[in-house]
Amino acid sequence: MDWTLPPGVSTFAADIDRMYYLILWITGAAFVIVEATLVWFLIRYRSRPGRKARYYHGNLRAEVIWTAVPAVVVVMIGIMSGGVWNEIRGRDSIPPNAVPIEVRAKQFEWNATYPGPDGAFGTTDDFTARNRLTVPVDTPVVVRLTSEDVIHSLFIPAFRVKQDAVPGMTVNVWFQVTETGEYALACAELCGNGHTTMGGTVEVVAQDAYARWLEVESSRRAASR
Amino acid sequence: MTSVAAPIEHGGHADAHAQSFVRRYIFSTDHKIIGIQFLLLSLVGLLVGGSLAMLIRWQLGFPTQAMPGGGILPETMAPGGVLLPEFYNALVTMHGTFMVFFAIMPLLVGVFGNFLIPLKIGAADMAFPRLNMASFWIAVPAFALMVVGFFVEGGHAGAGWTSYAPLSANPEWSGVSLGQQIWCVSLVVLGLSSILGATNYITTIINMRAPGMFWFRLPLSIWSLFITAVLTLLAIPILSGAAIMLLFDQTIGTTFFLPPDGGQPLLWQHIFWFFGHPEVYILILPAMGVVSDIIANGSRKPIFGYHSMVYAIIAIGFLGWIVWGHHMFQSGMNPTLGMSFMISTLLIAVPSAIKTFNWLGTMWEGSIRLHVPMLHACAFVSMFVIGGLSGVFMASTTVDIYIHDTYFIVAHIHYVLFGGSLFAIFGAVTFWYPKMFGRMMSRFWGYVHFGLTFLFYNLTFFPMHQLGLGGHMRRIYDPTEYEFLQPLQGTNEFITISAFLLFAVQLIFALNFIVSWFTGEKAPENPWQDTGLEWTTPSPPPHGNWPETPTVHHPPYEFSSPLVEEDYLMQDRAAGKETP
Amino acid sequence: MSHAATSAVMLPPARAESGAGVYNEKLGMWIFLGSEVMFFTALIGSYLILRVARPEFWAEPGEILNVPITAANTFLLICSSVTMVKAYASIQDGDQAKLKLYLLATALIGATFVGVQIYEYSELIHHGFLPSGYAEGGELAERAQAGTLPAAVGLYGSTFFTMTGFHGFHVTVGVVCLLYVTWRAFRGRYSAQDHRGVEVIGLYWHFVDLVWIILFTIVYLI
Amino acid sequence: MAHPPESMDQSTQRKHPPYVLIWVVLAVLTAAEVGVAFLQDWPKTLLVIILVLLAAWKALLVALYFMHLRFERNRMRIIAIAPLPLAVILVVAVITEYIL
Ligand code: HEA
Ligand code: HEA
Ligand code: CUA
Ligand SMILES: [Cu+2]
Repeated sequence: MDWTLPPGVSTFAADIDRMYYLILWITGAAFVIVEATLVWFLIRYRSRPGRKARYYHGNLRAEVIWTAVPAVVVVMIGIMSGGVWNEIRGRDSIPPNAVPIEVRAKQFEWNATYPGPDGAFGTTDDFTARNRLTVPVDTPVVVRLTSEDVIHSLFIPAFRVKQDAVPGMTVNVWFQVTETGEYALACAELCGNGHTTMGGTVEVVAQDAYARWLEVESSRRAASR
Repeated sequence: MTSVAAPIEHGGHADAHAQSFVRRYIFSTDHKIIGIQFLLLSLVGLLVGGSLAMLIRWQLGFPTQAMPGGGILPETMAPGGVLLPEFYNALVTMHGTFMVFFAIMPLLVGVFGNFLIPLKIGAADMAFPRLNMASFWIAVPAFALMVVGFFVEGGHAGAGWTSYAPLSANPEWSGVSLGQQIWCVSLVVLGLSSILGATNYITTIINMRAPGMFWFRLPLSIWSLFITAVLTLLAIPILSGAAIMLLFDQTIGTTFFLPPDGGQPLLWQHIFWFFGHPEVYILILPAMGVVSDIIANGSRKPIFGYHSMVYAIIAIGFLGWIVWGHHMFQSGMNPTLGMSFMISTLLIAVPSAIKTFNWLGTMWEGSIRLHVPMLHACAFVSMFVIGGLSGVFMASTTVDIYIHDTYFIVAHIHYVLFGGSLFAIFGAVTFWYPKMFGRMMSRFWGYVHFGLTFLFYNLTFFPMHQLGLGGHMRRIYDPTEYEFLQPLQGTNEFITISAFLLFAVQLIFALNFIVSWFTGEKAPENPWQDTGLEWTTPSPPPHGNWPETPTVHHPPYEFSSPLVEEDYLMQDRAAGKETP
Repeated sequence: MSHAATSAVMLPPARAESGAGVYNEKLGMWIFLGSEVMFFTALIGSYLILRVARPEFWAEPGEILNVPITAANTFLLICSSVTMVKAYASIQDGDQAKLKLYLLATALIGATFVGVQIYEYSELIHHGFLPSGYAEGGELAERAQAGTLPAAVGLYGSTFFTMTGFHGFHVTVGVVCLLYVTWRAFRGRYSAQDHRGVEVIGLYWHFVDLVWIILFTIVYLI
Repeated sequence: MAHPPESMDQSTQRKHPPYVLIWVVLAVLTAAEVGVAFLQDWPKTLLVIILVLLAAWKALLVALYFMHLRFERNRMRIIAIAPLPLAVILVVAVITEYIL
């Protein structure tokens, strides 16, 4: 297990990771500077017989520098991650053509409701799956997230998606996956004694496979109804 | 000077010498005794919090395995030594609660606020000594109540130290009813104690500074305790209000936070964090203050840029009020609001930078004595920087999407609270121990404790960053439930082992603390050759601190001043001319 | 001991920087009131936020709460503030008799206020208005059925009882402190020169009055 | 009595503010509020604004005269109003959640 972020497979995962590594470099530099100076001073200026400390109260220029530089740096960090934030969570960041899925969290399971082939909710071909999310690849997907009891948090590490599911309100989270496969889904907000068991899987399938899957599933459920 | 002579009157304890043991050591109104009482109480709190952490670590390192000796725990907690999930939640909740409210906060504010403020500003006692006594004796039942909670029907509160509603508001979802109510009541009671204390500190510092102790001659420890007191005064009542509403939701059927009846879960988070973020600065500012004192002393040099240090404290104190939303980036809060909270949060890096670099500037060209307190102070600087810098990651809304509620946050918490606050506390206790008890703590064991703590501390908490990167969620009972976390289990075991060692070496401190009390070498008036007023009176100081109020002629950190031949110039030393 | 004592003479006397310029008890009370402000901020703030978020949980003014009685009660509390300040003025002039009289009056009126509030509560509960909203089968619940009242008033009840309840609690504490001060007044502890106790309890009392002025408007009239 | 000279300045001045007059004003304002609150045909928002203003006026009278802030030094006034901005920050920030 190494010290890097696990591979990300959504369109904005790359942006998030880039922000992370950018901040890692900046703070890493700050860290090295501080620790190195500290250690160096401790050795260089350790008290030795006959040496007296130099008596002065500060140096304005130095202070201005180490106030201004961090100020500029953090504002820069703010602006950059603000850009990515808008792209992910901005008012109209959700692609209009996004495939909708309803996810209702409750202790301790995730219930995903699909509109069925007709793409509309509240019709007879809707169906619900438990702890298993199936989404098409390379297609924007919007999850209408809510909760029936306490606060949960939809966490899909590989997609860099995390959003609390709050009872009494519906939050739209969107993502667009770039690779098919099976990915872990977890609950990231303490929600009771079963919090730790509230996992699931996200299956990412090819677009046509997804369409077929919708057909099959909804008819199968209809039959069983 | 407004009321130099006043306290003798108001306290009504001028004749304390004639008083019984009880009045002098138990229901004492002497700020020094009360400080020591707080010290003992909060060290026990630290011990409790630490022990809970050990149980947490066992479960995370060796999930659902019977804990050696865990059999002594009652069935409701750990049948056959295997911790139950509900007990684990209670452990995490109470670990956070005890460490924040019953260990670090009283250690910094209760202990050093009480002990140092009058001694360092040249006052005979607090402005309201009886109120001071009350604030301690109100804290005790709060502490006791929080402990009792473990043994009540349904177990202790288990919704995290943040007690997010609605989980905390409705027993039917958490299985905990009485425990959560006890959490609320205990914190409200403790809050009263803190508010009384804060009122006392602020009044004292404003009104009772000795002649010549101008605002800009106050030691930075006092400045930070002052700002801390202001934060406490204004933040704690918010928590009390929130806790009361939560209590009512559970007991008398109100619906503040219960969505089915229109309640707003996010309202709890907003109110809690509006208190919560100032709270975390309450937990760091006094640490920064005492560290500044110790670093100046250790470097034998005036603090670098005293004025900007003061302004930085004030800036942090103020900014702390407008950043609370950074705990709620993923909570469904309006994203536009998130943006502004990100900016204000990042700005706090600036005053923090000023402080960090000014500490380094203080050592620059100094003549550094690496005594035990100085070592802890240096550890504070280096570790706080790690914690602070990791804060910058989460301050960035986008990065926070991934690391929110993972062990990256847990690592942050412990780098600022243990690496920061607790190292400062170890340093400060060692530094002022002689003034408190009239004896020195063992230097040798001090070095040993520092070295081992520094080592095992980093081995325990640094790997948590790695867990966080791997997506390891907080507050989960059994990481191995998740396939994608199994590769991380090795790290978890490593952390657990180091944590046990970390706890073990804390016993060195405990023993050093207790044994030195009786057998430590007698302390002179000014063992560290410091410049503060507290070192101009015997160790321990007599009742009333000085025969007559001292007069201040110099700024706080006149080390290596050319005015005198020795390398420190006491604040009240009438050498040469007044230094402005 | 410090060298200052001996050698201070050769220095210009140190300037004393005066503090807030008022005595400790008064400064302390003002500071304490600061925390009280934040406490009521938590309660009143939550009320405002919830009211904006879910207005449908509130009834029109006067439909459930009894405005006339409360208006009278408000007037009572204002009177108590006047008697309080009168007590303060009297002792400033060293008039012990009036001091005692006005202090007693204040405590008395304060107690009456609490009494009236208790009566108000019992009436409301009798009509079926609880912290949780309507009581099942209560008179108000029926009117809600009939559609003349909002379907549910849980948040209304929650915020109303919490805010006014804690105000009432503050008044009660105030009355107790007032009785203590009155007792000391009868023991002749205050004088034109030193009457800190009277002024300090006065500050607290007026603050509680001030909070009620706000509450009366935003809870009963809006 | 170590009673600071500064604080004597208002305790020694014998001329008292017109407390009874203020009392009357407060009573009248309260009556006015109740009256306004039940004006049926006025827009709700207007009523709210008027009522809040009246309440603020009353509160100000109490603070200035009964708590004699009017006669305090600025330092004390600052201490007295310091917490208010924070209160406003909290309420405004959270309310934007719902009106935006
Ligand atoms: C003593 C306590 C303390 C302190 C001082 C801090 C300081 C900071 N904290 Fe932290 N924080 C906590 C205690 C503390 N925190 C706790 C307990 C939690 C978890 C609560 C919970 O959920 O349980 C938390 C959580 C927390 C979160 C929420 C994370 C999440 O839940 O998703 C965030 C997000 O922004 C944050 C940010 C910060 C920042 C930006 C600082 C800043 O103040 C740091 C500033 C310091 C520096 C930046 C370093 C010094 C500066 C330099 C060396 C200059 C160079 C730097 C740059 C150029 C960047 N903290
Ligand atoms: C100051 C605060 C503080 C301190 C010191 C610590 C110390 C430790 N903490 Fe933590 N911790 C928190 C504050 C703190 N913690 C908070 C706020 C949380 C979040 C809670 C939540 O999620 O709700 C948390 C959460 C937390 C978790 C995450 C749990 C989870 O999310 O599931 C873990 C897991 O490993 C952990 C471990 C530890 C360990 C191993 C220590 C070790 O360092 C402990 C070492 C032991 C001691 C420091 C005690 C030594 C005793 C003495 C020195 C006393 C001497 C006595 C006398 C002289 C009489 N802590
Ligand atoms: Cu659901 Cu944690
Ligand atoms: Cu914070």
